[in-house]
Formats: sequence, structure tokens, C-alpha cells
Amino acid sequence: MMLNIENIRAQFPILAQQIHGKNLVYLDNGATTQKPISVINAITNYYKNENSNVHRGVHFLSGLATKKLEKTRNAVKKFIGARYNHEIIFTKGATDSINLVANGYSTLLKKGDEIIISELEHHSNIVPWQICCENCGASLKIIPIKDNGELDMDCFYNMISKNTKIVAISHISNTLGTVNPVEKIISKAHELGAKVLIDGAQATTHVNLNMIDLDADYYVFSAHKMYGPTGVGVLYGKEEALNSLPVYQGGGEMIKDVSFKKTTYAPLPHKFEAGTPNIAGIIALNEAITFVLKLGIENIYNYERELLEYATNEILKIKGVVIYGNSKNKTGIISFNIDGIHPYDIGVIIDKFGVAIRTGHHCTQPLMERFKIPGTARISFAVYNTIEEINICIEAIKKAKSMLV
Amino acid sequence: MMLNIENIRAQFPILAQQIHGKNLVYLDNGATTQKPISVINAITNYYKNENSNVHRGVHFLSGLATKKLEKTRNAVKKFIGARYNHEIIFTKGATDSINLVANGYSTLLKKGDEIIISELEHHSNIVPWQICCENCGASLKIIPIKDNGELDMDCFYNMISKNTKIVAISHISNTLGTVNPVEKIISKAHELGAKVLIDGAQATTHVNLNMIDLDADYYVFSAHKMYGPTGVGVLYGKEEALNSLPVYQGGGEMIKDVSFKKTTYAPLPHKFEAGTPNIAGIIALNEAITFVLKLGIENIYNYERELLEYATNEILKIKGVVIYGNSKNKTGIISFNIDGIHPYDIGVIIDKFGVAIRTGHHCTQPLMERFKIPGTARISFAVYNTIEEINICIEAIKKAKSMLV
Amino acid sequence: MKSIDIIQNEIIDDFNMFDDWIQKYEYLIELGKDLPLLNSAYKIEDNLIKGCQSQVWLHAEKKNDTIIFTADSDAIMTKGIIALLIRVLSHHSPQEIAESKLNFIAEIGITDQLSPTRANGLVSMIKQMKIYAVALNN
Amino acid sequence: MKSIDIIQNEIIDDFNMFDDWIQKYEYLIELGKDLPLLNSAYKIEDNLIKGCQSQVWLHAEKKNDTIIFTADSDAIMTKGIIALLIRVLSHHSPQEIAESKLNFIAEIGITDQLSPTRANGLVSMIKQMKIYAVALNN
Ligand SMILES: Cc1ncc(COP(=O)(O)O)c(C=O)c1O
Ligand SMILES: Cc1ncc(COP(=O)(O)O)c(C=O)c1O
Repeated sequence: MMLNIENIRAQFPILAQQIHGKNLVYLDNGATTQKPISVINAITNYYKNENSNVHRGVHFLSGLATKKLEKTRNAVKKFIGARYNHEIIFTKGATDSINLVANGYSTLLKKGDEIIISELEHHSNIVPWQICCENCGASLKIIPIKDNGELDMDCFYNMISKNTKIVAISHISNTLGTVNPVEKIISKAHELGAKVLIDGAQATTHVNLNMIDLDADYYVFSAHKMYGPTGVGVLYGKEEALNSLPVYQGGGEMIKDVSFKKTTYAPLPHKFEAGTPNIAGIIALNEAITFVLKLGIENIYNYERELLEYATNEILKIKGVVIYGNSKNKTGIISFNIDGIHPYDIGVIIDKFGVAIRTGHHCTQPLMERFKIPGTARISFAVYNTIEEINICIEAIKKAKSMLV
Repeated sequence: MMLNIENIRAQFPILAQQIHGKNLVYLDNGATTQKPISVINAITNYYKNENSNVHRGVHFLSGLATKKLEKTRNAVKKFIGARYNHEIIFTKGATDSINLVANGYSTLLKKGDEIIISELEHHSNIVPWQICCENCGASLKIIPIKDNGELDMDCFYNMISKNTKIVAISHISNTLGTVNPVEKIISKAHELGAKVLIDGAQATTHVNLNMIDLDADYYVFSAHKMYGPTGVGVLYGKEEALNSLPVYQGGGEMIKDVSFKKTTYAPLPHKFEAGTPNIAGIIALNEAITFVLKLGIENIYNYERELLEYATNEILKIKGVVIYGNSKNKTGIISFNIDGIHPYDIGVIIDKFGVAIRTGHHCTQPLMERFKIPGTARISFAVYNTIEEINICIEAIKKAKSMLV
Repeated sequence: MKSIDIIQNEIIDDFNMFDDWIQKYEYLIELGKDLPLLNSAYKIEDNLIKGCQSQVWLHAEKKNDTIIFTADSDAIMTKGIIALLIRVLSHHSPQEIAESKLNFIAEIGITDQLSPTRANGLVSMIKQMKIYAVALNN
Repeated sequence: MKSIDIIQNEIIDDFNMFDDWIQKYEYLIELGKDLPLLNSAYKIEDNLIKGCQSQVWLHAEKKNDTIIFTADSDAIMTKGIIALLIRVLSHHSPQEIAESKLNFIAEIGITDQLSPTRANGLVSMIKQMKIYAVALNN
């Protein structure tokens, strides 16, 4: 199916913005995507017509808010092909989700146990495991990456052992765009009895997800990177995987019975949902899912691949450009540097042309270390981007270069 | 100053709602308040014009979102009279805030140390401390309450000792409305070298807060209970108190340097703000604060006291009514039961008259245990409620009673 | 014994006679009050289904190949619905109970009371009735 | 030596001559390129002010009761602003530096570069310059 991009763009009010007197060219989608009007309206509608605290209320609005929140849980379940609604835990973001699991593992693991992550992980999939290791004495093993930005799978196969208790890997690298071979990792890990957490923050709009097929034990993502609101994340876990974790936060909804003698906890999903959730945000996430499903993930992927190929070609025409991440299997992310120029300078200058890209280490400092660079300039696409915008961006980069050298 | 309630009501779109064909009478404000249009518009405006990830971006929108987020931090600082902006940590809610502190204390305390809470605490200020005690071997001491719903301060003075390391007390009871003597608790605790956390979830629209005067070490609250959005909370902590806590969640913004050899953490407030925050929600919180300050906390308090007194009088005219929480020093919350009637039945029936109250244990099961009741029906006021609404509510309760006995 | 579906239709007819929710609720309250007392020997922790607001005690026993339910709750509205559930399911065979589709709840307009908000124990109660039926089917 | 305020006004006048941001940025870039090299002995961890994207190395020494700053950065735009800061503050007495109010930044329209987003190390750099001034004032 061909997507009607003009029609899609019309659904995003912010794309009509002017920045420094220029049309906004938003190419920082890896950091956060913009929101379609349906998502924005869901929030407004909630606060104007339905707002109430969820779960325990018997009055109408409370029932309505609860129903809508649970509807999103069901929508997420279907979206990622999970078995049960109670395998979907709402968190405040991918980072929160990973911390919940890593915190649990700090009580499940002991000295001698090993955790495997990779060199291209986002800090959010590194630091929680470092804290976990500090607390329980387990050790952290790192899968190195090859020059083209792919995981060195030979190393992984050598590294994993019976001591490995959990492997935590991003589905798609936020800096390089590499799509990691998570299926292979999961099947090898399971062979050796290790669990697997997949950080899907960059994947939910690019890969058709089916948890039953994928067989990941945990899968995490953030709503704000998939056209949804800020402040909402998802932790998917297999029923038995979630049940094996101790409670994380205490309070509110997550209890069965509280007494000073003995407190018992509610079953999934409530066990992990302490406190009043981001009700408006969760309800709006349902609209984001609807938006993505209407377009079709494959269509989004294919269209972004077109943008990626065009942009890659054009940018490589600029002398001195180096692109980091050259896997054949990558999504719409281009991390680059220009010889002799600091990425910060590029970002600051093209901003004046209305072009928003991200520069810096992208919360992947070890990866920057690996390439011995202070950072990169990163272009990242969403489904509303166009070839024309890429042309504007390339022109801006060329102008920046001519000013800087 | 007299508040113009009609004018205030006009700012809340939801108050025009019909429930089961009746005008909504929303008296469940202890669970969550409704939102003025300024708060709703702040969210819409953010997503339509400004949405971008914060902090590390060099492009215009990222700078704007960052500036606005930090503006809210500054507004919160002023609102609660803190010393520094970096003493304000954004969390997902009061529950999240308490868990952050209690988790830290589980590494700071050891067997023999004591934590004091009270019998009237919300589960969110009980369970995190139970988990903390389980992890570190400290023990939990409970201040009992008197029949009128006030803390038994004599007991507190007897209970606290050099072994007490932290006292965690709600400023206002969400079930009874009691305003606790937090000043006395803080000064006594400090005398003995203990820190104090105040759960201000119910207090922020009823008490003028000044952290420097109050001298609490930690103070927590939720935006959604003060006319703000869901999914945003605040943890205030004195600089040295926050610095004494270990990091909680890892990832994203909270680092100084990440490497596989050694990761170091960012200074306050970033140390405790891992992951992409609820940017839209935080920005909207600023509008909620503006709304409250414009009306004036004293005016809100006084007006709600009027409602409280009127409603208390009227409800006591119903035969068989018992009110729990009869402190002179209480805010606009009435928890009651009617002889021989289960509160659930009252809630279900008056809902049909458009009246939304909360029934149940209000996440204070130990308090229910204390009064030997399964729950209460709870009316809780906000500044937009009226005498007329109270009359409708009282009529509905009377009808429910006549149906039920 | 009439089939489960016939009883459900009777209940739907009963409720159709009422003009408004007040009459329906009053009828439910009456049913709740008339629900035969649960033998206090059965009002034990093991038989407790905990909703977050009202509690339900449910007892099941087998008699001549059919299951007989008795139950109680601390909330009267909950008890009223329990009375209906017992009227529909009690005195049927385990298989009939396990395979039953309880559509009457939606039809009589009290679905609010059966939302998955856990505020009362009714959703769990229906589940528990079916579990008993399966368990006692031997 | 001219006073800090006089130098600031000169800079403001310089920038007022430019028609657009491109000229301003080109000027900053030029200033950045012309910034005297920092003695490599001073390009050490101790002198490093870490922004989250660009880094700044700052060295200060006292000479005849005035402070002399030298500095470097890996990003050229940052270096350009450093050049301005040095022009304004270097060769002044510790007290003058500590008490200075740097209004020129707002006036020349490059405040974006000095937001508290930590993207470059400039806010910390100004703070550090004042700290050095106080520390060397003895
Ligand atoms: C006194 C008190 N503490 C804590 C909480 C928990 O707040 P939240 O659910 O927003 O985290 C509440 C809200 O119910 C409360 O009333
Ligand atoms: C791969 C990856 N993992 C984790 C995260 C963290 O997501 P969040 O900041 O929404 O918690 C991000 C987002 O920056 C990411 O790209």
C-alpha cells in the first residue's frame, strides 16, 4: 500500500510550525515523535469529559476511566501479540520498565551469575544492569559490535553460558538504526536457560511484534516514541516471568491486603502498578496504536526505508561525511559526522534553517567510545517526513559545512 | 477574599457533564480533582506547537521544551518555598516519590534502626516502608490514632528515640481529613536526629507550604490531586537529604559518564530523573499551580471549610450516620457510614443520581481495621463544589438509605 | 428443572416490567434481603471471594448430580445479584454450569455492577461458580 | 585596561553591525578559529568543564593582580563564545570578574547557546571563571 503522506502530515498540527521563520523540518524522531490530532484529542476529551481516578471507584466516571484504561491494555496486548492482558504493565516509560525488571533481578541473582548486554545499548539498558550487578554481585558481559554497527554474534555465542541469567538487548539501536537479530539471541539464551529482555523503544513502529512468536520474556517500550503521549511506557512480560519478579514499588492499587502484620500483593498486572497511573496518557496510547495500525507497520517501515536510502545517498555526496551504522538491516536512522567538524556545531547551525536533528552521544556513550568520537549528528525519520524535507536538511548541512570549514 | 464560584466552575469543562441523565455532582476530589481549561490547554498547546524531547537537544523545540519544563521546576520551588530548583524532582506521582526515598533508605538503614509511620497512612506511605524494612532489617513503628481521628502524639513522643532514622507522615489524612501536627513531629524528630518525610498528597491546595519554615527533609505530592494532570508527581528534598540517597532508577539523563568500567551520576535534580519525563504533564503542572495561586490557598481552604461545616451538619441529621474523623483541624473530607448499611451500596445508588463519591477503604486498610469497619463512604470537596451540590448529595444519600433499610 | 437459558429469560422478563432503575435496584435489594442465610460454618476464609469493597462467601455442594450454591455478601446490592446468579445456576449439572453463557446480566442493565473494576467480588464469583462446577464434576 | 562593561558594549556594537544570524555565526566561528591555542599542558582533566555535547578546558592564572584566562573547546561555536568571554573577563581584577554581570550575551542574540540545557559547557564555564577569580584573589 502506498501511504498518502500529505494526508498523514495534515494530522500533525506541529508540522505547520515555523522555527526561526522557516518551516519546521523535524528529523529528531528517535528522541520523540510528534503526535497526531487523534492522540491529542483523546487527552483533551478525557480531561473534559471523563476524568476520574480508576479501579476502586463505584461511580460512573471512575468506571468509565477504568474501562478505557483497560481497553488500552487490551489494545497493547493485541498490538504486540501477547497472551494475556495481565502481561501488560503500564509504566512511565521504557526506562522505568527496564528498571523494574533489573531491580527484580538484583534479588534473583547472586555472585557468579552473569548478565549480558551489548555495546550499542542506550544508557537506560546499561545503567540499571550496572546497579543490579552492584547490588547482587552478578557480573555484566558486553557483546561488542562490528565496524558496520552490527552485534558480533560470534562473540555472543562464545560469551553466553549456563551462568548467564538474563540477556538485555535493544531491538533497534537508537544511534545506529541496526535491527538486532533478537530472534537468534532469544533462542540461544533460552537454550541455556537464560531469560531475555528486549528494549523495543525504537522498534514499535517498525517491526510487527508478536510476543508469542518472538518468545521474549520481557519487552519494553515508550508511548512517546510511537506517536503517543509522554509519561507512559509498557512492560510486557510473560506471566511466569512477571510472577517471578518481586514487587517493585509499593502503594495504592498493588496490594491485596495491607496490615502492619503482613501485607499481601495483588495479582498481575496490579502487582506492578503502584499509585495513580498516567490515566490520560494511557488512554491516549490507544489512539497512537490505532494510528500506527491504520497505516500499517510494514508500510511505515517501507516508506521510512525509502527515505533512509535517499537520504543516505544524498548525504554521502557531501565530502568528508562518515556514516556510523551500515548494517543492511537498519531502520530510518542516520548517524554521521563530517571530517574535522564537531556534530554540535552542525546541529546548532542547521537549527537556524528550521531543521531539528539530534547531536551528541544519544545516551550511548560506550558506543561513542567504541568509535572514538565525541558524538554524532543523527537524522531519524518518522512516517510524516518527506523527500523534500530531506533536501532541505541536506542543503542546511552543506551550508553549515561551508561556514565551519 | 470571596471566591466567585460560578466563575471558577466555568473553567472546568467536565462540570457540565450529565451522568445517568443528571448533572454531575463530583465529590470524589480526594481521589483526583478535575482540571481547569488552562491545564488542558497547556497540554494541547505543548503537543500542537512545542513537543520535543528535553535537555540534550540543541534544536529550537528541544530548547523550548526544556525551558518550559525547568520553568515548572522553578514554579514548584516557589510554590512550596524550597531553597533551590534542584531540590525539586519530577516523578510520576506521590507514590513514586515515596518509593524513591524508601528504596534509598533500604541501603541507608540496618537492623536496630526504626522507621515511624502512623495508623492513618495511605498504603503508598505504608507499603514502601514495609518493603524497605524487609530489605534492610529495620523495624516499623506505628503511631496509633485516637477515636477522633487525630494522631496520638503522646504515643509518638514515647515511641521516638535515637534509633528512629526516619518518620514518614501524611500532612492530611485522605480518609479522615485530619491535618496532622507535622511541625511538632518534624521538630521532635530532628531533635533526635531522625529525618522526616511528609506525604502532602492531600495538602497542596489546603496549606500554604514553605519548606524552609516547615523544615521537612522530604515532601511529596501528586499533580493530579491539585487540579493538574495525571502521571506527574513531585519529590522535594533538602539538598543534603537528596544527596544522601543512592541513585534509584538508571538511564537517560541521570548520568554524568557511562562506561562499562565506571559510571558516574549527574548532580541533582538529574540524578533522580532517569528516562524521558512526562514533559507535557510537567509543563501543565505549572498552569495548575497558577490556578491555585490565583485563587489563593487560604481562600480555597476557607471556602472548603464552609462546605465542610454545612455538609457535616446536614449529614448528621440523617439518623444512623457516623462520621469518622472529627478533629477540629480538618479539611474538606467527610468519611461516614450509616448504621446497618454497607458503604458500597450507598455509593452505587447515589451514583444513579449523578453523585460521585468514593466508597471503600480509600487505600487505608489499617485505618479501617482500627475502626473495625469494611470501609466508609467519603465525600471530598474541591473549590468548585457548591452548597447546592451538597444538597443534591444529601438528598441522594437519604433516598439510598430509604431504599436500603 | 428449567434450563439455564429459560431461567435467564424469565429474569429478563421480570426486569423488563420495571420502568426505571429505582425499581430495578429496589427489586435487587429485596432479592438480597431474601437470600437464604449462608450456614455460618461456610462463612470462612476458604470460601471468601474478596472484592475490593464488598466481600462474597460462596459455598457449593453436589446433590443428585447437580450443584447447589449458597452464598452471602456484606453488601446488599451484591447479595441481590448473587441471588440472581444462584437462581440461574444452582440445581444444574456441572456441565451445564460450566458451559453457561450469562447474558441476562447485560440485558437487565446492571452491567455496571459487573465491571472488572474489582469493586465487588462478582466477576470472581461467576468464575468461582464455574470452577466449583468443574471441580465437583466427578 | 577598559572596564568589563565597556568591552561588553563594544561587543554589542560589533554584533549590531550584522544583518542576520549567518553573519553573527560566521563571526563567532572566526573568533573560535582565532582563539589562541591553549597550552597543551593545561588541557587536562582538572581543567575540563564537561557539557553534555561539547567540552571546555579552562585555565586561569594571576598576573599583576589581574586574572588571565586561556581556554579551548572541541566545538568551534563554543570556542567562539569562549573567545568573547575571555575578551570580556580576562585581564581584570578578581573582584571585577566576580562582580561582573554578563549582559552582552542576551544582547547579541546568542542566548540559545547559553541555555541551561547543559548541551555545551558554557554556563558552567562562566561559573568557573568567577570561581577562579575568587580563588586567585589572595
Ligand atoms: C495521603 C495520600 N498519599 C498518597 C497518595 C498516593 O498518590 P498517587 O496515587 O497519586 O501516587 C494519595 C492518593 O490517593 C493520598 O491521598
Ligand atoms: C533504544 C532506547 N532504549 C531506551 C530508551 C529510553 O526511553 P525513555 O526515555 O522513553 O524511557 C530510548 C529512548 O531514548 C531508546 O532509544
